[in-house]
Order: sequence, then C-alpha cells, then structure tokens
Amino acid sequence: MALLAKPKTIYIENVNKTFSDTSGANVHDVLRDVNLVVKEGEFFVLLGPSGCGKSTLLNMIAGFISKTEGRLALGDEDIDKPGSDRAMVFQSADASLFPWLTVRENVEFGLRMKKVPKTERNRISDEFIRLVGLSGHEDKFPKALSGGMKQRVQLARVLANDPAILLMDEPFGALDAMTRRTMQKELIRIWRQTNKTVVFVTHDIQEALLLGERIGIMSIGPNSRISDVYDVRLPYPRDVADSRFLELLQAIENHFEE
Amino acid sequence: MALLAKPKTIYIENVNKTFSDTSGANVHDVLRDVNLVVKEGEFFVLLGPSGCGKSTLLNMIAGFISKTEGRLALGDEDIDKPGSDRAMVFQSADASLFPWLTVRENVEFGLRMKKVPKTERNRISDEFIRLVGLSGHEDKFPKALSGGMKQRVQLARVLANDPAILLMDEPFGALDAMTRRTMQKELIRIWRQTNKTVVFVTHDIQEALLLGERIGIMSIGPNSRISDVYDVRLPYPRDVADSRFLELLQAIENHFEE
Amino acid sequence: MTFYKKLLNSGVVTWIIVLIGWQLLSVGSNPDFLPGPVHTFRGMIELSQDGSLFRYIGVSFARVLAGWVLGCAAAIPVGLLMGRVTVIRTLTEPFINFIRFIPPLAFITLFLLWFGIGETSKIVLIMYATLFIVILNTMTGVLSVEEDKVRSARSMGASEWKILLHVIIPSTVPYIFTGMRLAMGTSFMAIIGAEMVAANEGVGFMIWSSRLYFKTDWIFVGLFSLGVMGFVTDRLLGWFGSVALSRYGIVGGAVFRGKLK
Amino acid sequence: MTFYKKLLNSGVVTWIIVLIGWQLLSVGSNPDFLPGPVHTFRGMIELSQDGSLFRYIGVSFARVLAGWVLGCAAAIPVGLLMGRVTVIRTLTEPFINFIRFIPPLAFITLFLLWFGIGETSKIVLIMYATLFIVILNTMTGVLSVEEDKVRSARSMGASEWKILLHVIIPSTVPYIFTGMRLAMGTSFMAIIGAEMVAANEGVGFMIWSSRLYFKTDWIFVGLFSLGVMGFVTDRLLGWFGSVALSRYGIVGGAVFRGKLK
Amino acid sequence: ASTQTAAPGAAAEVSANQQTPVKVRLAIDTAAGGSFQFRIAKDKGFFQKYGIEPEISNFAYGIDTVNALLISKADTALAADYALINSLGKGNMTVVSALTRTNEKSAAKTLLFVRDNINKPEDFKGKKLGVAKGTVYEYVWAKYLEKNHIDEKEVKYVPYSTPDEAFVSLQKGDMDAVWIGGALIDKFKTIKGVKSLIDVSGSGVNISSYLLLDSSFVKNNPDAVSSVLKALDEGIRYIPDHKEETAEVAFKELKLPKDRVLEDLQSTNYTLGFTQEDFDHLQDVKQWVENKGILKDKYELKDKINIDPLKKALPETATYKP
Ligand SMILES: Nc1ncnc2c1ncn2[C@@H]1O[C@H](COP(=O)(O)OP(=O)(O)OP(=O)(O)O)[C@@H](O)[C@H]1O
Ligand SMILES: Nc1ncnc2c1ncn2[C@@H]1O[C@H](COP(=O)(O)OP(=O)(O)OP(=O)(O)O)[C@@H](O)[C@H]1O
Ligand SMILES: [Mg+2]
Ligand SMILES: [Mg+2]
Repeated sequence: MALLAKPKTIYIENVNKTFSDTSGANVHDVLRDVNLVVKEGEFFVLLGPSGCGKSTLLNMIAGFISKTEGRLALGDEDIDKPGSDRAMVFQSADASLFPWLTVRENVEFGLRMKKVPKTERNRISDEFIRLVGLSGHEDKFPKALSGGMKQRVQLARVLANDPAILLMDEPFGALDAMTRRTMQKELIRIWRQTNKTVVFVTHDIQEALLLGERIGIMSIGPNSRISDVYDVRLPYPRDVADSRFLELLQAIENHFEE
Repeated sequence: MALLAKPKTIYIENVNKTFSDTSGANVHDVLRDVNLVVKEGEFFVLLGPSGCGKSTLLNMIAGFISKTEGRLALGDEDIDKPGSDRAMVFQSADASLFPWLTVRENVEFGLRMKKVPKTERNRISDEFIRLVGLSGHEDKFPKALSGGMKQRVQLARVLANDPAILLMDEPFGALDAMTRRTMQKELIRIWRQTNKTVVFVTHDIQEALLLGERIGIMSIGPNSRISDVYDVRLPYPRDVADSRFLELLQAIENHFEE
Repeated sequence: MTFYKKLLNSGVVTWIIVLIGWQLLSVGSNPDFLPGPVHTFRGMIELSQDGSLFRYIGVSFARVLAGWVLGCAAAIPVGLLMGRVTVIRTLTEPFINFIRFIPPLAFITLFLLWFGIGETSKIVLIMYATLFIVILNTMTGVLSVEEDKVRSARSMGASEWKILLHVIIPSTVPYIFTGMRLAMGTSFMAIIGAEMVAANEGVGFMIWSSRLYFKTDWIFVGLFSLGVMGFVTDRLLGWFGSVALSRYGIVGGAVFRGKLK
Repeated sequence: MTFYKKLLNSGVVTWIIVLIGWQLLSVGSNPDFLPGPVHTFRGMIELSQDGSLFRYIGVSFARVLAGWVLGCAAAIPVGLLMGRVTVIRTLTEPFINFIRFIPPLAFITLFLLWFGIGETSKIVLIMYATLFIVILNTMTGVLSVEEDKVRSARSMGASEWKILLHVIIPSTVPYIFTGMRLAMGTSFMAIIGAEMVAANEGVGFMIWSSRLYFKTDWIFVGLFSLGVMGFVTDRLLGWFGSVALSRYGIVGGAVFRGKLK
Repeated sequence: ASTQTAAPGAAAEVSANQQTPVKVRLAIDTAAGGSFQFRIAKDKGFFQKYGIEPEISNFAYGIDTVNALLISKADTALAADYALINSLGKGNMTVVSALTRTNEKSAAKTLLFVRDNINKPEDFKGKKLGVAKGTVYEYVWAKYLEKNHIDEKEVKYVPYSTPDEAFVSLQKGDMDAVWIGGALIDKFKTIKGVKSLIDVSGSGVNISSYLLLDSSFVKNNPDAVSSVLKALDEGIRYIPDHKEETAEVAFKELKLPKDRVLEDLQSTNYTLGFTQEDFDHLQDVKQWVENKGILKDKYELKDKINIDPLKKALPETATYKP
C-alpha cells in the first residue's frame, strides 16, 4: 500500500486511543478501531455527539497527541508529530490567536518562524487577509474584533502557511447563528479557491450537510468509531430548504435517534 | 388603559434605553421607541442580530436595569425592580447557578429565601426536578452536570418559585446542536404543562420558529426597535422539514438579508 | 505511575538534593557562618533536650495563629464592605495602597508604645501583617462575583442582606481562602520582628538572641523551624480547604504546586 | 461625572479624612506616643533642612530598585523553566514552598558573609524578598498558557525555543507583571531589614535609629516616606504597564483599585 | 499571696505591709552583660524574700529597656553611662545605683580589634571603625580618637547592630577596627589578619552602667526600691560561687549558650552603689556630650539622682553627697 499512497491522503487504520489518569488506574477507551481515508482536496466532515472523541481524532491527525495503537499516516509517512503540511483551526480563536499581535502579525507568524523576508511576508499576509475579507483590519488587535472576524484571522493565519490539509475543530461552534451561516459560505468559497483537503469536526447535522462532500458519523463513546460514511452528492452552495438536503438531514437525524 | 390591563400582561410603550460611559461623554443609544405587548400565557420570541439590544430589553422587563424613557409595566404596575413574578433563565448556567449548592439546594434557594418550611420545600423541588427530568441527580453539584443538565437545573430553580413570567436569554446558546434540540422540545412540553408567559431571546431563526407563537424581530442597533412581529400559526411540536415552516424560515432569512 | 515518579512527587528527592547541596556548601565554610546539616542537627538536639525548642515553636505558632485569626476576622468584613460599597472602596483604596507598603517591622516601636510589651503588641504586629492581603483578596473576590448570580438571587426574592450572606460570601470563599493562605506566609515573616523586642521565648526570639551571641547553628535551627512550620501549616490549610470547603471550589495542594503525572 | 465623584476618585477626600482622623487621635495623646500630622510635618521639615530626608529616600529607593530589578531578572527565567519543565517544577516546588516562609531578615548574617557589609548584601536581601513571588507568579503564568496557542505555533513550524520566546513569554507577561508589582511591595517591606545592618543612611536606617533614640515623630516621617514611595512606585509601574505593555493585556490602575463611575 | 501593683496612692500601705509583695516590672537586656544578677535574684527567690514580685521582660539592648521605661511599660531600666546621659533628659527617670563598673579585670575583657595594617593610633586615619548603634561604644570611639588627636572627620564609622555583623565585616575588611567585649573576644581572636590592639582602658573611658527607675515609682515606693536593691545585692554575691548555675539559668530562660555566658561572667563586674566618682564620671560624660552638641534636652544631673533607697538598703555603698 505504501507504494500506492498519494502524498497528501490521510490514512487511518485500526486506530485505538486510550487515556489513563494520573495514577494509571482508570483507563478511558475513547476510540477503538477507527478506519478512514481522506482523499486529497476532499472536504470531509466528522459528525458525532459531544464527547465521542472527534477532537481526539483530529488532534491525532494534527500530531498533537499520539495514538495508542494502529496506523496513522499522511501518504506513506507516519504521523508522529505536528508538521506544517497540516494546520488546525481551533474552536476558540481567543485561545489560539496571539492577542499581543495585530491581525497582520498573527497571519505572518508562521512565515516569521520560517524566516520569510518581510516584503514577501507582507505580500502573502495581504493576500490571505483579503481572501478572508479582513482588508482594512490589518492593524487591529484580536480583542477589537468580533467572534466571526477572529475566526477569519485564524483561517488566514493557517492558509498563509500553505498547508496541504486544514483541520477544523468546530470552528464556528461559538458564533451566533447568523455569523455562522456567513462563515460557512465563506469557507466553501475559500476551499474551492485553494483546493485544500479539509477535515471538519462538528456536532451540528445541518452544518455537516451544508459543508461536507462526505460525512463520517462517529458513534457515542466510549470505544467510539466511525460507524457510517455518507456521501453527499449535492452541489455547492447548498440550500437548507432543498428537498434532497432535507431528506439527508432526516436520515442522519434518524440515525442518531436510534 | 390601566383599567383594562390584564394583571400579567407585559406592556412596553415607547421605551428608550441609552448607556453612557464613565465620563458621561460617550452616549450609546441602544433601544429607541420599542413597543410591545406580550399576553398572558404567550410564548414570545425576540429575534435579532448580536448586540442589537435583546438582553437589554429582557433585563429591563426583569427589572435588573432601568429604562431611560417610556413606560414598562406588568398589568397596571410599573416595573422598576426585580420581582418574584418574573424569573430569568440566563444563557450561562455556570454564571447563574450557585456552584456550592447541590441541584436540590439550588432549586430550593428561592423557597428558602421565602422561609418555606423544609418538607414543603422538598416536595416542591422534587416536583420540578422531576418535571425537568433530573430525578436521581438531586444531590450532585452543578460542576458534575453537563451543559444541558445545568440549564435544566436553572429552569427547575426558576419554576419552583412559580413566577408568572419566564424570561429566557439565549438559554440554549451554549449547548451543542443535539442537546439543544432536546431542550427545545422539553421547553415546549414544560411551557404547555405550566402555562407560563415566556419571553425567549435568541439569534437563531430556526430556534425562534421552533418555539415562538409570535416572533418579534429586532432591527440592528444602535437605536434598535421591534421592526416586525411574525405570527407563527403552526402546531407544536413543529417539524423543521414542514413546508410552511421552511416558508417562514425563508421569509425571515430574507428579512435579515435585506 | 512509576515508583520514581512517586518518589519525586513526595518531595523526598528534593530534600535529599537540598541536604547534599547544603552539606557541600558548608564543608568549605566556617561553621560559624554556615553550619552544615550535621551542625544544625546537633544544635537542634541541644535545644530540644529540655523541650524548649518545642515550647518555642509552640509559642511562636500560637502567636502567629492568634494574629492571623484576628487579622482575618478583621479583614474579611472590611473586604466585603469594600467590595460591595463603591463609595467605601473609593475612599479607602488610596489609603490601603499607601499603608500596605509600610513593613510591620517599622511599627515595632509604635506597637510597643500602644499595646505594651506583652503578647498584645506581638499579636497586633502579626495581625497587621495579615490584614491587607486578606482585605484586598476579599475585595477582589466580591468584585468578581458574577452579576447573574446576584440578579437571580434578587429575582428569587432575596434581600440585600441575604444576598450578602447566601451569594456574595459563598462565591468569595475561594478568594478569601487564598488571601488567608498567602497571609499565613506573611504572618510567619512577621514573627521575627514581633519577637525581636521584649520577648522571652519563641522562634523569632531565639534567632535574635542567637545572633547576639553569634550562635549560627541555633539561628539555622530557628530558620529551619520557621520553614517547616510554614510549610506544614500551609499544607494543612490546603488540606483543610479541600476537605471542608470543597463545595466552594477550593482544591487541595500548595497554592503553587507541581506534580508529575 | 460630577465634581464630587472626581474629587472622591482622586483620593484627596481620603487623605483629608485620614489627616483629620490622625489629628483627632493625636490630640489627646502624648506626642511621644502618637505624634500628630503637625508634629510629623515639623519632623519632616527638620529632616529636610539639610536635605538628608531626600537623600535617604533616594538611597533607599535606589536599593529597592536595584534589588527588585535583579530579583526579577533572576526569578523570571527560573519561573519560566519551572513552568515548562515538569521535573524541575516537581523537584523545586517543595523547597520553594519551604523557604518562602523564612523571612529575609533571617538571612542577614549569611548575606553579610557572602556579600560583605556594603551595598551588595542590602541589595541581595531585597532580591531575596522579591524572588519567590515573581518565580511563583511566572510559573503560574506559564502553566496557564492555553495549549491551543502552543499547538498552533508548533504546527506553524516554531521550534521549542521559538515557542518559549514568541508564545510562552508574551502570554505570561501579565502574570510576570503582576508578580513584579506585588514583589515591589515586598521589596519595600524588606528595606528596613536591609538597612538595619551597617547602614549610614536610608529610610529604613532612619526608622531604626529613631527607634533607638525614641524619636517617634521621625519614625512617623519614615513610615510616611515609605508609604508614599511605595504608593507612587506602584502607580508609576501600573501606568508604565498600561502604556508599554498594553498589547500583552495589562491594564492601568492599582493592582486593587476602586473607582466611582 | 495576693499581689498588688504599686499604685501611688497605695504606696504607704504597701511598704507598711511586707506580707503583700510589690510587683515590680524589671526590663533587662540579653546582650553582653546579660544582667544575671537580676535573673539569679529572681531564680533564687531573693526578690520574694524582700517582698518583691518581679516581672522580668527581656530586651536585646540596654537602650530598649530605657525606652520601655519611658513608655511606662517597665518600672526599671538599665543603661551604660553614655546612653544614660543621652536619655535622662526625656521623661521622668531617676538613677538609683550603679550596676557595673569597669575594673582592671573587666577592662581587660573589652578589646579593640584591628586589622593588621593598624599598629598605632595614627594608623586609624582614613579607616573604617565599627560601632554598635546606640551603645556606649559611640562614646568610647570618640574619646579614644580625641585622646589620640584624631579628628572624627578623618575616620569613617560603620554602624552595626549585632556582633556577627562586626565579625564578618572585620574578616572581609569592611571594617578595620571594632571594640568587642565579653564572650565574643575569643571568637574575634580567631580571625586571620586581625589582632587586638589595646583593651578599653586605653581609651580612657571607664564604662559603667546604672539602674534607672521611674521617678514617681521611687517617690512612692522608696521601700520597694530598697528591697529590689537588697535582692540584687544578694544576687551579685551569689554569682561568683555559682557560675555554672548562673549559666544554666541563662540557658534555661534565654537559650544563651552556656560557654559564652561563663565568658561574660568573667568580664562583668557587678556592683551596687553610688559614689562621688560615679557622679563625676557621669558629669564628665554629660559635659562632653554637651560640648559635642549631641545632647538635645537640657537637665541638671543632680536632679536625676536619688540614692535614698540605696542608702537605706546598702548604706556603706552610697557615699555620694548631693
Ligand atoms: N487529555 C485527556 N485525558 C483524559 N481524557 C480525555 C482527554 N482528552 C479527552 N478526553 C476524554 O475523551 C473523550 C473524547 O473527548 P473529545 O474532546 O475528543 O470529544 P469531542 O467529540 O471533541 O467532544 P466535544 O464535541 O464536546 O468537543 C471525552 O470523554 C473526554 O473526557
Ligand atoms: N452596561 C452597559 N454599558 C454600556 N453599553 C452596554 C451595556 N450593556 C449593553 N451595552 C451595549 O448595548 C448594546 C446591546 O447589548 P445587548 O447585550 O442587549 O445585546 P444582545 O442583543 O443581547 O446581544 P447578544 O446577542 O450578543 O447577546 C451593545 O452594543 C452593548 O455594547
Ligand atoms: Mg471537541
Ligand atoms: Mg444578549
């Protein structure tokens, strides 16, 4: 399989994840036998109830935490640490943005770490700040921005590093319903423009259906796994009142109510 | 009009609200010319974008903050301070529950303040804890509960005081999508069972349509007012896939996109 | 968790390292200046034989405790009042932010004048040392009570007095407790000053009179006793807090604590 | 805001009340016991005429500042290290929670031995007084850096060293700053101890030697000077923080502050 | 026995009735000298024997006992001549007896330690001289320099408060010379590069110390004062034959190291009495202090002396005639 592996495809094979507490006495089996392949350029949504292990799985793909058993790879390279080919958009922009840096400085952070020269840095940050629709706000500090704007900064910051894969952990969970709707539309636009692979975590069925090409459903923890994968063959932008949309919504809702 | 006033009807007439900062120099006109009558036993939803002044209006009805101009009354009594005829369910249960009291003690708080004897208190708290579906959790502390359960405690605590009016400020805003759905159903059940007047604040159009008999739409601030009131003549429980539901949803969405 | 981690967490390793370091440092120096652990231990035995070291520890401890308890008892109501009443806070704040920079030591003579050479002046000195930190912590606690809690209590019919009793005070317990715990530290700091003048016994007195007679090993016994007294009291207090006050959100361990997982 | 509120907020009213209270208290008492404002003011003039009060203030201030700056400079790296490296934290924590109960005063002899009778030992004593509070605050700050910040920096290619420099330190600035500000308080507390030994000048020296010669009014001048020095430094520091470090989330005003709106 | 504080009004009654012990608050020092005659008198019951109920409080220095007397927290205090002269102007204090006087033997136990580069008085110019704050050594230095025609401006005083500071400073060269008495001289002799130049008699100063009482206390309770003096006299006579025991008492009560106390006892010459020489000596000190402009409060020395109780207790020692 290694020979055939596409360089930016995510392979998850029989992955288990167990947390144990300080004394080592209590073991918490979060994930068991997770299998998944996310193709290059795909928009994949992980949908599951609270606490089932969605963030845990995403953090393992990001390389932030290590698997207990199984195989996790990007192409034919095992994932064992964070890499600049993967980038995470966190749920809370407050927790992940650097409040002491301006919007521009936040977006340029990764470039500065890579010692990209200043003019080049400025060019890139300009581009992505424009892409997420924040032109004119470059010199503001995060605390002066609304929740939606902060998530845009996170997105721009991540895109500026040109990762192959975007990992998004309920990025719109804290936004109000209307801002959320706008951000979802924007994300689809940006994804189509940049052609990144996206793994998007949510527990909102409607959101999953608005965004994902495929939706992986996770079962309730402990020992959660990806129990089903739905293929959403609807064109973008999707319409919540569309009948096929509603059909799928109903189907997934029923799936959870069982 | 005073003569005709029903005792538990909320009258809001030409109410203005202005905040001014410390120095008194910067004046912030939040509400201007707000007019509204909420009838006894009605489920009224206030819908509006973030920051338009929904909470401000609700806090004025609760008597927590005072109006700048206009008339605010309950029946023919002016509202100028909090009263046990009105009760607020806050968005954040963490901020409003008493973490040092158990579920039962939280629910009994108001009764204790009114010096209701212990056996009577226990009877009432039992009843409302059962009503919100928390039987068996009486002796837990709030921090041992999930977000949804905490909101149930808030609801039980408020109901135990038997207020005529329930004021709810985005009570489900912090819950995950699935828990939220369940809570919405429960609220409708409880409302129909207890016959309270409910004023419910949200910025989620779908939530508004799922819950409200009437929906008051607030315009974007500053100088926000109730620009439209929709009458939702759909039976409960409502179905998000119902065509009339979708029609109304579309209509309100269009209203906001204008 | 492995055995080594447990060992590390217990602090035993720390103490072994400290003792070895101390011994190494002291080997090269004159024991009159830096007595090693052995010297100090010998001094400790010398002072313990007639039980006087323990009596001194007891006496100092009683003074610290009395001053600390009285200081807290005075500070908490003041802090609550300052937190609840803006006018009082605004009025007292500049004065408190002025007087808190004046060290207890500076008041020795004055307290002797005002309260005599007996126990009172010593206890008052320790009270003084605990006062401000508890006041300011309590006040901060009151100021950070969530408005929603107060509002919900009020709309459930609680009077201002009941709100204070049933909402403000329970919410502020963690802040008061932290303040009291930090103040315990400053109380121990003040004991040397308190026992410098007109004391007949106590660890501070011992340190001071050993200085006059240049008995460095006894000074070290005193220092060591103070450290142990402080450490033990702090841990006990933490333990008490986590047991008795857990419903108010107080967790155990040192104020600042490190543990391997 | 009305004129009265402004007056209240400025602290002028507070001082007027304090002065009146002080005057009333002192009227009935022997000035040797409690010199009133007038007496104290006369003492102040007496001590200022040859400029010695100002020189003393200057000298003490320089010592506090030097000790505080050096103490912070030593404590911040230690605190960062303790925060980042669990083994180090676990190893050092019991010792730090032991030694922080030992008052600086107790170390006078040792510091004299190691650093001589001159300025060094005084400055080291003040360093000691600032050390633990800054270490522990810095450590707490490091421990409360959100994991998400570190993770996002790491996935953007930052090395451990760059994470320390560009994420941990900036995030910890508010904690470090609070620690430094509190430590400024303890530095002022330690100045009397520092100037008790072999000092010819300084406010602590003045208080201490006035004690020997029973000049209560001069003691009061000393107390007053210390309070004012502390108060002013604290406000300056707060102001500096809110101007220069605002991007790190530091706001102005006293650590504990009350204002009418 | 019921106790009674010596209130002015009750004075006559108290002294008439020896059965009721008079409470006397004795403030004594723990530093060099140690005031062991007081401690022994208490420990051996001499005070009780004379109808006195002693209440002892300890202070680090003599000057602190004077302050305690000044603020009426004690009835008695003790002070060396120099501090005494400086303090007498404040409050209402009366000198009732001498407590220690320098004799040859005790003078030999107070030495001037100097660093090796000092061999003769002229060498002190430009040097750093250690002086214990608030003690008689301020005076000793001044007299010594005066005697050797050295201007005080040519030296630099380094104040210190406890002997360990002097020890360290001398060793490190932060001080060039310091006067040290009693138990610690052996320790100072061990410092490398330091030697003892002369003993205190070389300064021309005879250090003596005195017992001070609150004036009104003396006026109202002359008999109680006599009793105190009698008890002290017994204490003084007891010590020479019971040095070990005295050291035991010092350890028990104060945690003073026994060996050091024994040393101290060697060098202290406890006494009681008040002679014309005492008066002249104090007058000399006073004159000198006045000439130096140090003395702030003016007073007449003879007004501050009352040896009537001493005359009654130990007539042969009270030879001074006002
Ligand atoms: N570091 C950890 N130590 C122990 N248990 C953990 C840890 N992190 C997560 N868990 C547990 O693993 C389970 C899954 O957590 P995770 O955060 O992945 O859920 P989630 O699906 O992202 O939930 P949510 O929708 O609430 O974010 C939970 O039960 C959680 O308690
Ligand atoms: N105490 C206050 N002082 C000054 N301005 C205030 C105060 N409270 C609210 N405001 C301002 O009034 C406006 C309305 O606030 P409000 O909280 O009522 O909005 P909201 O509709 O509830 O918003 P959200 O949906 O975000 O809760 C906002 O612009 C807010 O900044
Ligand atoms: Mg998650
Ligand atoms: Mg709101």
